[in-house]
Amino acid sequence: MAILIDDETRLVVQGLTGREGSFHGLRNRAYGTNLVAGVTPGKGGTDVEGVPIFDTVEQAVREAGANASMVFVPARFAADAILESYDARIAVIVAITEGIPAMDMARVVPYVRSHNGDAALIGPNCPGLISPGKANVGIIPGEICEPGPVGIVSRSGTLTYQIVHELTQLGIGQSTCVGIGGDPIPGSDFIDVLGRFEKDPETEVVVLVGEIGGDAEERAALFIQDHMSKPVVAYIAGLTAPPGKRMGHAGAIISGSKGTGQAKVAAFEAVGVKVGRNPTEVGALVKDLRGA
Amino acid sequence: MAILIDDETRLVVQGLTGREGSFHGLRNRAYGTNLVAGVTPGKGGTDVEGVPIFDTVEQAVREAGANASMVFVPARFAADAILESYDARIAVIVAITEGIPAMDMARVVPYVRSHNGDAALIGPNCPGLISPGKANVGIIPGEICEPGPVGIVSRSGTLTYQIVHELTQLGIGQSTCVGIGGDPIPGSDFIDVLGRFEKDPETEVVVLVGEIGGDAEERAALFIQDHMSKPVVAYIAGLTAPPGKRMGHAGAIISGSKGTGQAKVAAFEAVGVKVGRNPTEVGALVKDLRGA
Amino acid sequence: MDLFEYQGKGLLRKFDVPVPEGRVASTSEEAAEAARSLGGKVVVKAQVSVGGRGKQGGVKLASSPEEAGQAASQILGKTFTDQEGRGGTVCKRVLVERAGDIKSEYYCAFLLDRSIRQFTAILSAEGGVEIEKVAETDPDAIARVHIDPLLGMSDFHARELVFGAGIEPEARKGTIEILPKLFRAFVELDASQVEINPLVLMGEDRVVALDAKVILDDSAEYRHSFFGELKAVHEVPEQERIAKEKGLNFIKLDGYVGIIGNGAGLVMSTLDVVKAAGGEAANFLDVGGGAGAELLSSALEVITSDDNVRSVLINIFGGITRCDLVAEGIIDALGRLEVRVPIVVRLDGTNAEQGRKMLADAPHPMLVAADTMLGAAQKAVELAGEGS
Amino acid sequence: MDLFEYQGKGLLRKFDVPVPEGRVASTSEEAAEAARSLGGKVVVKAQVSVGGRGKQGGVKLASSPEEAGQAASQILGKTFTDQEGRGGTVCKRVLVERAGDIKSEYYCAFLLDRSIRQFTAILSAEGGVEIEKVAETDPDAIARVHIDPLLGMSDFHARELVFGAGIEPEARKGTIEILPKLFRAFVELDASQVEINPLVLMGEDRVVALDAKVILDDSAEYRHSFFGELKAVHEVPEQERIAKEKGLNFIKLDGYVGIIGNGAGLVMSTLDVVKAAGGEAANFLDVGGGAGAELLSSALEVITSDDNVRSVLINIFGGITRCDLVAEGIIDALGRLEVRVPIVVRLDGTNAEQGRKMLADAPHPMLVAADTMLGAAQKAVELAGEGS
Repeated sequence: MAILIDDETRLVVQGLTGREGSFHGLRNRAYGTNLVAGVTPGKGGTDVEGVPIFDTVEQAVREAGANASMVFVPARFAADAILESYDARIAVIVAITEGIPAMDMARVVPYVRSHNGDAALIGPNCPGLISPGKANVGIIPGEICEPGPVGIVSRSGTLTYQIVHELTQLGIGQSTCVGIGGDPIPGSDFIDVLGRFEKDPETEVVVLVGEIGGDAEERAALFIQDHMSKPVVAYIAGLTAPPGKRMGHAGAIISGSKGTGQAKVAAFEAVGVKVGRNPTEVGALVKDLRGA
Repeated sequence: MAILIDDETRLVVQGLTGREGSFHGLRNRAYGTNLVAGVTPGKGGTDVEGVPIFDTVEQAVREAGANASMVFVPARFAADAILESYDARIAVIVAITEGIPAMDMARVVPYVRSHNGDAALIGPNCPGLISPGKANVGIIPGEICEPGPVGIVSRSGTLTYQIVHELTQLGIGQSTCVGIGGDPIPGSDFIDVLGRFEKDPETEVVVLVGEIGGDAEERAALFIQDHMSKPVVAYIAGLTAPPGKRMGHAGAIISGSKGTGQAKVAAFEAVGVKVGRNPTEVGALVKDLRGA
Repeated sequence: MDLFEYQGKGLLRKFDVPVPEGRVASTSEEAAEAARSLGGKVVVKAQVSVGGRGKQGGVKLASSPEEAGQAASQILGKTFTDQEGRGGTVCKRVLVERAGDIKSEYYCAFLLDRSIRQFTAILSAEGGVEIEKVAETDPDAIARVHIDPLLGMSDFHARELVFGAGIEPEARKGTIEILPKLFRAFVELDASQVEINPLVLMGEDRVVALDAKVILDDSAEYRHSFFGELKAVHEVPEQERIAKEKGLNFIKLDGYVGIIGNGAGLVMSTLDVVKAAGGEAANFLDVGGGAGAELLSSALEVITSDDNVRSVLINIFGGITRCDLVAEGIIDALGRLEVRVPIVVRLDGTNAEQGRKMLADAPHPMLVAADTMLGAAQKAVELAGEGS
Repeated sequence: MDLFEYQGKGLLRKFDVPVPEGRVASTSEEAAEAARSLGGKVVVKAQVSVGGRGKQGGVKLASSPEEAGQAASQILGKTFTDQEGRGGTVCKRVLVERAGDIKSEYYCAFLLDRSIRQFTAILSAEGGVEIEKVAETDPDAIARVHIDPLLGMSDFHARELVFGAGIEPEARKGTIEILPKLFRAFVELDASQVEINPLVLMGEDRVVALDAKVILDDSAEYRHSFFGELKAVHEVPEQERIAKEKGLNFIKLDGYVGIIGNGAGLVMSTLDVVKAAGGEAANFLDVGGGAGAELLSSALEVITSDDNVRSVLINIFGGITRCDLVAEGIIDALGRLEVRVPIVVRLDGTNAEQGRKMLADAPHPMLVAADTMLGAAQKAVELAGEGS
């Protein structure tokens, strides 16, 4: 097992005929993901290296049995693309696109979440997710992962790779690595993914990679206290960032008294979650837990 | 027990300072309903015959412990009033107001239904509901009712009184009579109320009073087949109405091949629900069931 | 309110929906003048709110102003019936529109789907015919999408419709553009239906609403200043108009037992009971909730003014409505009108005893009391000289 | 993008939000002229995007055009710092507004609450001061409501705010009217914040936005034609501007270890690791995802142009970004720039081996390879002449 994506995943890529979409879609297929369809309105009936293209996601679901989608369309079309997948009853929607206006996501995310408990939206502005050895949906480099017992959930991209790398170097594999993205309103937050890891028999330890800004980490700490039996190791990037400076992600802004790295570390430590001071120490903490 | 309203009901009337609101609100109080508050913006701090008036429903909930509301404000303010009650976490919202634009209710009803399974909206354009001997919220004349084992759910007002009257004449009382109203998009439909009657230990038989137009009765028939163990007696008004003629309610229009009275009667009979040919026969059918 | 084609198109134009250029005319001279100013070939179309006008000669092509005038004179004043051949409405206006080269006809509609509490949009690659027929003969040509009122129409809805219905490639862009405009019109006009049949593909890949059937929600009148103006040109039968002015919900039927009741459901039930007793109702008349003496008196006036009426049945179950006021209204009407048909009265509910006593105390040769709804129906049918 | 007060007010005016009449001036002559055309008493306000300008002498009352000119000359060119006394922004413009009789000051804000995925509206009966202070001293004066983005603002939200905050009776109507306008502006402008502090009650029960702090969502630039114009007057430090033009996400900091990385999270983590190793970062520079050789070369150019930089740490974990292209960019930069500080490079991920080999094959005295992120940080700090 794994969470969200696995051998049963049948992927449709929205924007497969685009440069980025075809590059990453085919890369995911090369990894072993079952890429069953692409969607580009008006290009239905064509194919991209053997992958059939449909005009709508609904057709891709009906005719190719797609059950997961990856959104790789430009920001101005991305909210619509997410809604299209949702409306077509896609179970896992992974939106890689960055730069979607917050007002769009302020409507899309609550809508997707409130109407159908089964659909999971990952992202937008995220690297996607990988269940090593089973399926890769997004841009996380598959080579650095190994199958194993550690679930990873992270707000950032390359920092996740760094942490996966640390674990793999120590011979510790991953069940699923989920990049939830750095947008103000992510489709799934730490809590959603932690809840799935808790239920996944293959996941034994969870690594949570947070950042300064917002209060997603603080809420995750409370969730861990109340609902998680599995050990969690956390890492927070930006502990030394000066307050008020924007650090790339919209999510990485210090807002008021909450949201500082120190407050997040304290919140985790208060509920017994070990916090690594750097990516290497995160690996070491996981190793300790596995050894214990 | 009863459904939706009973001795525990603490009613706030939105529009209690108005002519209609005060007349019916105080009449409900006279019946025995626990009327705890009224709401009229800007009149907070005053009272109507001892009932305190608040500026907002939120205050009425916080300060007077209201848990049910009756909306008696003019149509143009009614959608907002319903949302206000919903936002203030009122559990049962009874909207008597008629003439609310369908576009308003097209947004309000799905919103209220999708976000919080606990809140029930009855109406709009309905006579309200009564749990005889316990509470009366709306305009159903309490004098014609008696406490007893029959639940009634109806799309129309005075026709309901007629049927209650037939039952009471036969010495058969009612657990709760619910007028769901005749609007195109009612807050609660037959199915919602049937489900509550099925769970209510005090209700032994249910009478469903439908009308031509729409397919609410057909859907109710399927629900009865799948989910009801208690006997249901139905009545459909408008069997002889010429097709295409509007009969007062927006709901009472024959639309296409569905919605005819005959189709509705057939749908009920197909699932073993007895259908009375007139209100008097409905009483007789209920009596037979009680005798058996 | 069902709008005339030209009214619907006028509103749609405000939402940038492409419609043919056209003018309304109420005389053949005006029609000829309209054709002259438009230039070239025109279509002259009867403005009536019943379907199937084409089959009844209500749509004519004209290649000159003279022909347009002739066409208009044939259409104006003509009586049109509904698709089942019932009713009859006299055409008072024609719409003269520039005729264009039509490459394909589609069908499109937006409406509220009560069952699922969502809007439904329908697009069919076959238009110009009844959608029900297409549903039977070529269901694959019809695409439906549900639109959540909270979210509104998104671009993908339009794409699903266009690709789902199999609209030709050259019409895709135009159709994908027109659909959100129609949706916005549907919502912002407080319409209960916007139906375009046909939606057509014309030259240069233009997609145009060639007809428009727009129904507005009367409840929303208060927030649209244009309602009153549109309403002014709609004519209703004299008796219904008077009834409406008095606040009565009245519909004329073909029988002879006049019916007065309070509440639409109860009145419908009363009609059924009269029919079961072997009678035929002359009308549907709902005095609504909380009717007073004056309204009852007016109701009786409206009903008894109909020569077909041979008896009247007043069936009141008092709730907000007080039976004493009902009795007062009846007594008033009997006093001021020359009533020549028997009036059977059944009162129950709020203040019923008082009302019954008032009627007993004011005997009138035409007034007949009844104890029950069934009994009252039976008596009314009998007194009309019929019955089982 | 944080708008200047006058820009925010200009946008709010389009949504019928009442704001005082005023003009922008960039010289004391223009300010005097503005005061003359407005007539009477005016307020001259520094247009800077930092808070607390009042305490720094950035807001002055003037009763004549001459006084307004004098006030402007004192404000224009002055440097303002943020509320913690950091940073420094030179005032280039003043807003000259007609002064009015203020009866009460309130506070109002609309923003996006990430935790609950809803909008939050805040209204406080105490304005003109920092809302955080009011929250401490008089929390009952603050009312909050959550607004579901799917449903939007309804009238009851405005009433709950006004009655909840205890706004005076004479200001209720005006406040209930202004709130939905502010909400509509917030949504339709794609703002991430609309803050009015103070919202004021003036004569004739008028409620007016006396100040406006509007922050727009840069991601929505494509759908608003006014973005570009507003942006044009915003100045960013030279180095940041150049970096931004090249597509780099760059922020200047106070230390001496230059940092280049791919991905904001990894760069923040690199800053932390450098700090832990005893160093101070000179900047934050994220080349983003999929950076090619040219971008890396530009990044090195930006960093090494800073005289404070004593060593550079390049920390790349390749994903979409290919380490061979990163190496190519580094080699290019070393060839065309006169690099005088050591550059520590750590490459991992996509094509890392190839990249490392390329660097090994193109030795440069300033180029230092590192195997791990921690090791690289340590080395960069050491080479800067510091370290633990």
